[in-house]
Amino acid sequence: MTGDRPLLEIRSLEVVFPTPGGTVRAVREVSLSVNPGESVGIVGESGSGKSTIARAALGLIELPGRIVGGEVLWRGRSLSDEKIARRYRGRQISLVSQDPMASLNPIRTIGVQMTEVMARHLKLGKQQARRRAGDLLEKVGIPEPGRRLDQYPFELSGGMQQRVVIAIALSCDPLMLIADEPTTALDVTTQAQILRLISSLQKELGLALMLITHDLGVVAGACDLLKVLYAGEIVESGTADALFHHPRHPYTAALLGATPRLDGTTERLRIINGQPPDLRSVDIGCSFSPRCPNSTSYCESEHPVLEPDSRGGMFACWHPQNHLDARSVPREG
Amino acid sequence: MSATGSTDHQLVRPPSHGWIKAVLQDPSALFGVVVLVMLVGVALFAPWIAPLDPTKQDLGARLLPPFYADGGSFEHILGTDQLGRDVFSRIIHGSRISLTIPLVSVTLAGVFGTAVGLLAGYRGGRTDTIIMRIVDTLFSFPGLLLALTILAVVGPGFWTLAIVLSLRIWMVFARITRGLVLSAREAEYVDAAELIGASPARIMLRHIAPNLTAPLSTLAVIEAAHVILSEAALSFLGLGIQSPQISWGLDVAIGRQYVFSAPWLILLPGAAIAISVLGINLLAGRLRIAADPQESAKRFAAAATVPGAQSG
Amino acid sequence: MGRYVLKRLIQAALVVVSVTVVVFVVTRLIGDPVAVMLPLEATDENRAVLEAQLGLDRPILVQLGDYMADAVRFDFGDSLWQRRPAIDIVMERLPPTMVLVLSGFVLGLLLGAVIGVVAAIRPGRWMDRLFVLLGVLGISLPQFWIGLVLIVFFSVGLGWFPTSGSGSLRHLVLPAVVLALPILGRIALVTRSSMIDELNTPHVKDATARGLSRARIVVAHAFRGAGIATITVAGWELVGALAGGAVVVETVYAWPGIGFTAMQAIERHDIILLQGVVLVIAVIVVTINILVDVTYTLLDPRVKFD
Amino acid sequence: MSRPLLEVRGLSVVYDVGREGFWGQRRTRLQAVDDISFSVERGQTFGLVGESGSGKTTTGRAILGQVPISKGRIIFDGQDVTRMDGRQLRSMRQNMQLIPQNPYGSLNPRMNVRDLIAEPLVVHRRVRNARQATERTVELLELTGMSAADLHKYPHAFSGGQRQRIVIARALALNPHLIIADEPVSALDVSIQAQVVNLLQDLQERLRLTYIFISHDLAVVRHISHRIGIMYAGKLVERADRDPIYQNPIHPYTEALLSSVPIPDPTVERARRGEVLPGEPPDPISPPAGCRFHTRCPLSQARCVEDEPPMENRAPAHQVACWVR
Repeated sequence: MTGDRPLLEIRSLEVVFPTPGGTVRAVREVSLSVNPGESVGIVGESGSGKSTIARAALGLIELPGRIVGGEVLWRGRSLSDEKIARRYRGRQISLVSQDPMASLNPIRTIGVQMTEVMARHLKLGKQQARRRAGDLLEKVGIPEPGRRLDQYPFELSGGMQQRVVIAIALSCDPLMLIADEPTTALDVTTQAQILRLISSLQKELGLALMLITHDLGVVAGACDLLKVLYAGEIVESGTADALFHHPRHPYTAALLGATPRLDGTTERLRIINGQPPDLRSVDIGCSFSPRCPNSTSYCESEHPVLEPDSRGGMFACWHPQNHLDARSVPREG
Repeated sequence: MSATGSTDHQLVRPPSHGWIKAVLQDPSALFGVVVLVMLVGVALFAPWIAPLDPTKQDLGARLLPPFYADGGSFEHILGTDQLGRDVFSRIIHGSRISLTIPLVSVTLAGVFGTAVGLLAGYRGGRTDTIIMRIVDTLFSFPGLLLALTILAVVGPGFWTLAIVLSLRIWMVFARITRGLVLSAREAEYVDAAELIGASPARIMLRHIAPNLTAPLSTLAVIEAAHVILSEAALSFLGLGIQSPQISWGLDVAIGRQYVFSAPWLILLPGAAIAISVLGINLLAGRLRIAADPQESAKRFAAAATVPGAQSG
Repeated sequence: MGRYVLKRLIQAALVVVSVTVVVFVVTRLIGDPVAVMLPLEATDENRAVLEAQLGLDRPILVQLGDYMADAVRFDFGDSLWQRRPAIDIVMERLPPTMVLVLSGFVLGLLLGAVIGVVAAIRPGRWMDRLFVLLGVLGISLPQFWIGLVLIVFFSVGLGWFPTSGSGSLRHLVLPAVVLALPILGRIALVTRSSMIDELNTPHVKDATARGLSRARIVVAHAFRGAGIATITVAGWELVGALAGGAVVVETVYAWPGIGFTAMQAIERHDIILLQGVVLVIAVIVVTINILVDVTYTLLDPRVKFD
Repeated sequence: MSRPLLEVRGLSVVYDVGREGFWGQRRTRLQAVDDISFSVERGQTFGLVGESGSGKTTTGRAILGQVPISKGRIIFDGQDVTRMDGRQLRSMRQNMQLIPQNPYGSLNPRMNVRDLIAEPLVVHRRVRNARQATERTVELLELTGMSAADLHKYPHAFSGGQRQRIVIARALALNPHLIIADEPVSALDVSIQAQVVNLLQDLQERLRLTYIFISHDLAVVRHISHRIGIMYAGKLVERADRDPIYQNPIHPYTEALLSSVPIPDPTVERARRGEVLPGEPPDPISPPAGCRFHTRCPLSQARCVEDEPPMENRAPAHQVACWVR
């Protein structure tokens, strides 16, 4: 494994979903890559296309959704070839999804759900797989792993279920973990446990991590690189430090301002006016322009493209924020 | 939370009136509509449509084959039976029973069953437990056999038949209604209406009842098909409609004795039953989808997977 | 768990008792058994004799008590037609019915499940549409008619199968197929619909994301879940075949089973034999329902915990 | 300050959740809320914070009379609600309204905006005719940042944030004094969440509303609350004004909760690699004896296992239930 070749490469991806009300353009011109051992956070609100990107990275855009442009490459090979995708999925790229209760089959034991994956990819025998399953459960911090193997998901708490899902994801020694809102269904204290677990496993095993979330707090500690999605597009990307401390795109800045903070000092949250756009009829100009404080008529008619900035990051905006601290941006009051 | 968030919004949309259009675009449902319209039309206007008196015997013209077979003629377009009665006219008149029996039985069963289901679902607690225990018990009865016994002892007849058939299906309405009421009561907006102090009557009428109409009318259509089949079977066994009244099932039973010499006496009236029930069931299948917004979204998704199908 | 089993047993007993009472009420109170059993020209004296013979001259509650006490021992009295215990006749005729019903049921269940699963794999495609139409046909065609149609074509026309009777495997084919049709239809439709739901659950999608083979996902994940609905419907269909379909199909094919016997009893005004048939079938139906419940707990671990 | 608008004294709620034992001879009880007390001053916001299953929603429901109270008193505006008869209760309840969590489910999809917002007015005969109802509805829509153009639209035409505004307008229709907001923004996106939080603050100022703000999100609660109560496994473990809760938390659970909330700042996040609170909340059907937190508490001592700590004053207006601190 060479360090300079990306594991996952998404190039100009376009995904649409036909609905009775029109075709939803869920992902537009998205390009990104993840290198071995890297932790990339993808931040966006609902409808921003972040989960679709997670699915695409597994070659799993399901009908009625369709990839209408671009490609997804895993170590240089296209995942739109179902045969190739099936070989890597669960083996080299694993998924941890939002709701662990929904992610596990309710009527099969945890042991069966763990061993079937190892039987498929690692061709392990029943006994071997079971032993490995027990070890994995221990590794993700589940007490009495032997007993758990014969239990059903509903006999475990949400936090324990998510640990099982993580154990399954790690069971074939993958190169990359995709965690799609892994803690949204969990309580705060459990969320902290799970985030800590994912981070430490990532470092320990040298995994690449793609962490998808709506919560800026969740990615702040866990990711080195960030991509901010708005209405199906990446509007800004860069290192976590750069994005949090010196956001260039007004949406990134506004999102930071709108996020309530425990250590915050202000009484009022900064708001972003209006609603996200209807993805069935996207404007020709900048999608954020109707809600943007910096917007001009130019923004409404000309679509900004991602451009590199001086710090190695990228942003798509005609009127970017200055290099100021996000917290010094004037707050609405 | 997903990229398809906007489709989730579609799911909570109330069932729109576009369903008429949807039904007409679906060939099997369209077939169902045509069958149903024909059944109703033929039953209503039977005396005017039928070329001959269905009960008029003509022993000189016994067992004449239909027009398509050797020796058939257009005078008796579908042939005659062992008493020389015109099969076509009998089929046309037979539609009346196939319309009235389900109408009466389903109405009786629907009204009674829905009332019981509403009571159980809305009162809950002990009332619910007792009612549902009774309903469960009745579900475990050997249905048709018990109906046969009642008809054998009490004696057949239109009303006995209609009542016995409604006794077999009212529990379905009770159970479904109760389920619908319970799930509607779970709805957060019902909870919200209770919180603002809306009266039970208002909650029932304004917030719960609208959830019942679509599924219950679909159920009525499904059960009507079921009743047509049961009536035909009971009449075939000699315990339903009795001569001189005309029923398709009864005519098949008569034709049975001529299975070697005059198979049309079986084939044609039976085909009338089969087509009617098939049409109604196909329509019901589409109605069920139209009544359930989630189901129709699924259907849309499925249709979108077919290459060349409409994509919005 | 104990409470659950006890509840089910009590409910089963309740069903049998209430069927017994309903049959009693129908035959003794609503109907007039003596009038039904005697020929039209019978005198009042004949009436009185038969009434005394059947014990109908005693108070109604005493009759009910005796009736129930006898019913518990499966003693329904002597058949008027054959002049021997009704239960003996029922027991003689039960095995042919079981052969017919079980073969039709297994045929319908297996074919229906396979059709439902295959249809659900690609909803909306021509295969699915064809199978759905097949399923709707199965539940729409009147059994007595399709039975006669098959006789017209395969027995009268092609001479492949006998028109009626029993004794060989060839006798079994047509009635079993007719009995299987509605079962196949309903099982196929229900299995298809719950398979589609199941294939769209997040856990099935995540199983795909784990790289499991399509076959394993369809069989080990989706069908296992969908199977719960299939089992429920299979239970209803088995009951329907036994208590309804068998009567019709056996009558059409003169299959010497319990349903055919019921119709013979009705023709010969043998109410005692008829009620024997009804009560024995009621017991079997209740047993089937319990078996379905047991199957549930085997398939769905959540049921055990109520 | 004058007498508080709402006082909750020793509130307990017990649910029957089923039966246990071979014959089902024992009833299973779940003590959802156990002997909690707090009061809410007029025009202020009391933040009730806890994880799922902590009893916070049940507390709100009990105040609204939606679940039976097994012990305790609820005193609203000086009157004991728990002793009222049906009619008094009905008129009293008009002064308390709920804003539920899920703006997608809490609006009847078959009713348009006008009918939804006017429903409380119609139910309580606050308007005489349709014209009055419409007028008042428009007023309420404008108050919540919507417009009269939305009157005849159905809920599906709106986004989550707009729906929550409709829900708020509906809650305000009867001019209530107290609003219980149960996770009102947790189903919303961050950018929309801020709009709704700010709207609630504006409305509080303009209409002198009193809020009970139920939430699992300590960051949101901080922005809107004056006083805060922390719940754990059916008990109130700490109660204080906002700043002391965040700056000097006393109860170990409050402290753990605060350190679990991720902060949207990589520098801060990387620096605070403290211990994560281990374990999980106890089974509410059989909670541990003594302090309910002792099974997870880093400071747990012998006494915590045996005796339940009472709520005691640690500072002015700052009460904590803990033996160790």
